[in-house]
Amino acid sequence: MIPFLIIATLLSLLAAAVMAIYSRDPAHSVLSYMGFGLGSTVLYLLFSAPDVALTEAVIGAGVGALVFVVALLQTQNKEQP
Amino acid sequence: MFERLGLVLMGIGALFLLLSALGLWRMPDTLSRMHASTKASTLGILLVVLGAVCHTPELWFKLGLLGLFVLLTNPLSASILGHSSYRKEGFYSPDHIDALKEESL
Amino acid sequence: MNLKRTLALSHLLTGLLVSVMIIALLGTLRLLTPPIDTIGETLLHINAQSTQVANAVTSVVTYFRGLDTLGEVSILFLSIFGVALHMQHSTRNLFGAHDTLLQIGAQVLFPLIVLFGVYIITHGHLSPGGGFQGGVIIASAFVLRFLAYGDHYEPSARLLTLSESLSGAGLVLLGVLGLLLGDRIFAQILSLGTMGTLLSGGVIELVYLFVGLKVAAEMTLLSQHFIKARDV
Amino acid sequence: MSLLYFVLLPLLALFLMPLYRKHLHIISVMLNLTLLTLALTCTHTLPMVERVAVDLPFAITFVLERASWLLLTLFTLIMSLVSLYHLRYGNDKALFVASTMLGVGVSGLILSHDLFNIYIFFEISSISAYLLTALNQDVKAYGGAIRYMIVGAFASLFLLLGIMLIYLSIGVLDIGAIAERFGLIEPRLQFLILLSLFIGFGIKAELFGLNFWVADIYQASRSSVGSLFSALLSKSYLFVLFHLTYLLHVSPSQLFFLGLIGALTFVAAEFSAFKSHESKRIFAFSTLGQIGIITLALSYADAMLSAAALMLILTHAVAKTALFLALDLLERHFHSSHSTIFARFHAPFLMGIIALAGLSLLGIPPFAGFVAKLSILTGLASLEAYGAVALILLISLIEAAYLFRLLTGFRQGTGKERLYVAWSHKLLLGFMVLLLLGFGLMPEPLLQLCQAAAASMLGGNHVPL
Repeated sequence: MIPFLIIATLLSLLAAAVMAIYSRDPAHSVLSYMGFGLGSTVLYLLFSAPDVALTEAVIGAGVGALVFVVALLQTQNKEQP
Repeated sequence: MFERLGLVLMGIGALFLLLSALGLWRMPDTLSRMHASTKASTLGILLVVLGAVCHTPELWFKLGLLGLFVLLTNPLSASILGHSSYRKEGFYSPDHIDALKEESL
Repeated sequence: MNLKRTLALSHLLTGLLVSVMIIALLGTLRLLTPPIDTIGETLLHINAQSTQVANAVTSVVTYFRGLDTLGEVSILFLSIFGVALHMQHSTRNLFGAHDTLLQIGAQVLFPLIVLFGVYIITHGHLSPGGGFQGGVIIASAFVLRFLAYGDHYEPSARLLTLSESLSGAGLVLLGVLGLLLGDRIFAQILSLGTMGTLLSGGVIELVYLFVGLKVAAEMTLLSQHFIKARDV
Repeated sequence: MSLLYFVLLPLLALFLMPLYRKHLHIISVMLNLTLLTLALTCTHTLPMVERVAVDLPFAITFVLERASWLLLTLFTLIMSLVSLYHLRYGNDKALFVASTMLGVGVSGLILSHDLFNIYIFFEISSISAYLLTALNQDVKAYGGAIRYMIVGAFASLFLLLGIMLIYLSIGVLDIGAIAERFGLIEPRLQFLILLSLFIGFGIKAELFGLNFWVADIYQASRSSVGSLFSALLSKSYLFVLFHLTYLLHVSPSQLFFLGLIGALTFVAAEFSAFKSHESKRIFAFSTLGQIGIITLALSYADAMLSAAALMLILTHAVAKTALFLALDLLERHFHSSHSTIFARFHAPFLMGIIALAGLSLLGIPPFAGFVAKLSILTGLASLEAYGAVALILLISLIEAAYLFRLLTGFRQGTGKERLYVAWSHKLLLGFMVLLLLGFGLMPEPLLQLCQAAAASMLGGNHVPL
């Protein structure tokens, strides 16, 4: 069961990473990035590292995404003054 | 006995979560998608929490806090999402009544 | 050097990196005979003897490798100082929403989130969590207020900087005290207590407390700088 | 006396910053002088070994032996000189934070004997270097800092890859323990580890092929920052690289490869210096050239040559600091560092400083640079590496050509514009040149120190487990 879950999580991580790179709308990229963070949280949990998982959930999916969202808003403001 | 009940409750909760995800996938526009996702997922998560309490009763305090937190945040974020979605694109209404227009947003 | 050349260069470097990593992974999969199992056992043994901390990860992070943690805290300090230096002229808030529901929600949730962060920090030696995670959680409560109140919410930057600096100094002083009173950095100058209770672990808990306070203040400052940045 | 004070004291000074925010420049001077005194008091108790927290295999070990002591003293000396130089320019928070952190980073790099801890200090020094590059807060500075950051990210990725492979295969991070068990690793994996460590440190130590970014960084940053970069940053990475190389007993062919890289660095850098017309670029490339010679000399793993290389590190650091600080005075006055500015002013003192330090850089007799270069050449000759001797002599001609071009630029425009130099700066720069002159006239004590250092560096300075 666990190996299967690990492989499934890895595949979804791959999908999220590819989507983050290739999606046209930057907002979708940020969303995929957040998905990537959540996926890696699950992966760390599966590898029984709850400390790392907690850090990844808070920093990777939370603060990291916030920085991207802010950057996105700033650049959009620039485009339409 | 209680363990069995907890598992059943968790299963029902997971089913609700699946339904909400399905609704998110199938519904046509933002507001109806939110209709599907928020209510069903709130109920689903609460059922899962309840099931967990039945499964391992010694965690009741933490799980209760979790449920409270979900109850506080989920409707709030849904309302914010709805507001911003309305401000961006309005909503479809066949008889052209827009009650939100009178409110100052 | 123009942008195009820089980009081409970075693509080249990325290609190099990826190929080396793939080769490395393929190589390691076949070549490795890991001795890792023995390390975990030794570590748990040492941990049970010397620190009385239920969460062995915590004792590695704060005690065995306390110096690394100190270094990481100063890296964080340095990067946030850099951000603050180059974004310090804040003019207006990016999120100017005046949503009453959000404001009330933020008011209700703020103490709860801070409480949760404090819990994560103080229970770092018992359960997963600790200073870094709890600090970021506390900072997220402040981010919520930034989002809800827009321009009307300004936490005192002076207080934030002061708490950040003083908690960092407290961390270093703890190390120096260990050197002076004990024989090595972060030496156990407090009583250890019994494993599994809230007041166990001696210095380790204090280290996480300082780290948590510092990270919370730093992350709040960072998000404030990002959200209230002038037009770049 | 604990070695950790070299890390803890600056950090404490940094975190207590809000208490004395108006007097940062004074605190900086006091801090650096204290550290210099501490480093000097360690002379009689070498070698020193200190463990952090637990015992091996999880311990972080700090080791101060002859070689790292020499570098530590040099670093604290340079830091003190630079902070004394900035005393006149008043309170600069960003400079204080970044330079103090840089000091923490480089001292940790040379003191620490734990690979992951070295990585932490690597990151600290890198991030403070980015901050130092962006100190001027203009477009050029930001461009340079971002480029530096991208390159630095690659360096740390490769370094982490190497560290990960080592930890996965032998399960220890202490350098001494790694040296004992490194032979057990499969040879192909060994090669991969060495390659990634080489790329990681080579990018930061500004070696050939990995140094395309250096001149831009120096040009984007202030000149006084350039002195920190060329005297502290690249030297510490080079030290760690060769420290690891000697400890891990790399094969002769890999050492030859390193020597080749050094020679290539030397040739390419001196040619680029000859071609450029911006004084900061010229000095940046000349730093690269010196790093090339040092790499070449160290790659022979020979006691005499390594001593000579250490001597070159010392003299080059002092000479470059003097040069860059003099350049900084010019730059503050003219807001440009193109070499044409040399023709526009009349400042016999600065001209003298630049000329004398340049002569030491070139290796002209009464200066310490001469002793260093001569002992490198004799060392190479005693190993019958006549090709390398010829190369160094030949390329030194190019070095001479561009340095003299710079100096004749000086002479042409006498008397146009007077440049006032404060007496404290005169004292400081004069002290550095006198240091070079003194060690050039009486090289024996310094040479002995360098020989002892080289012996301890080559002897593997094994920490007993």
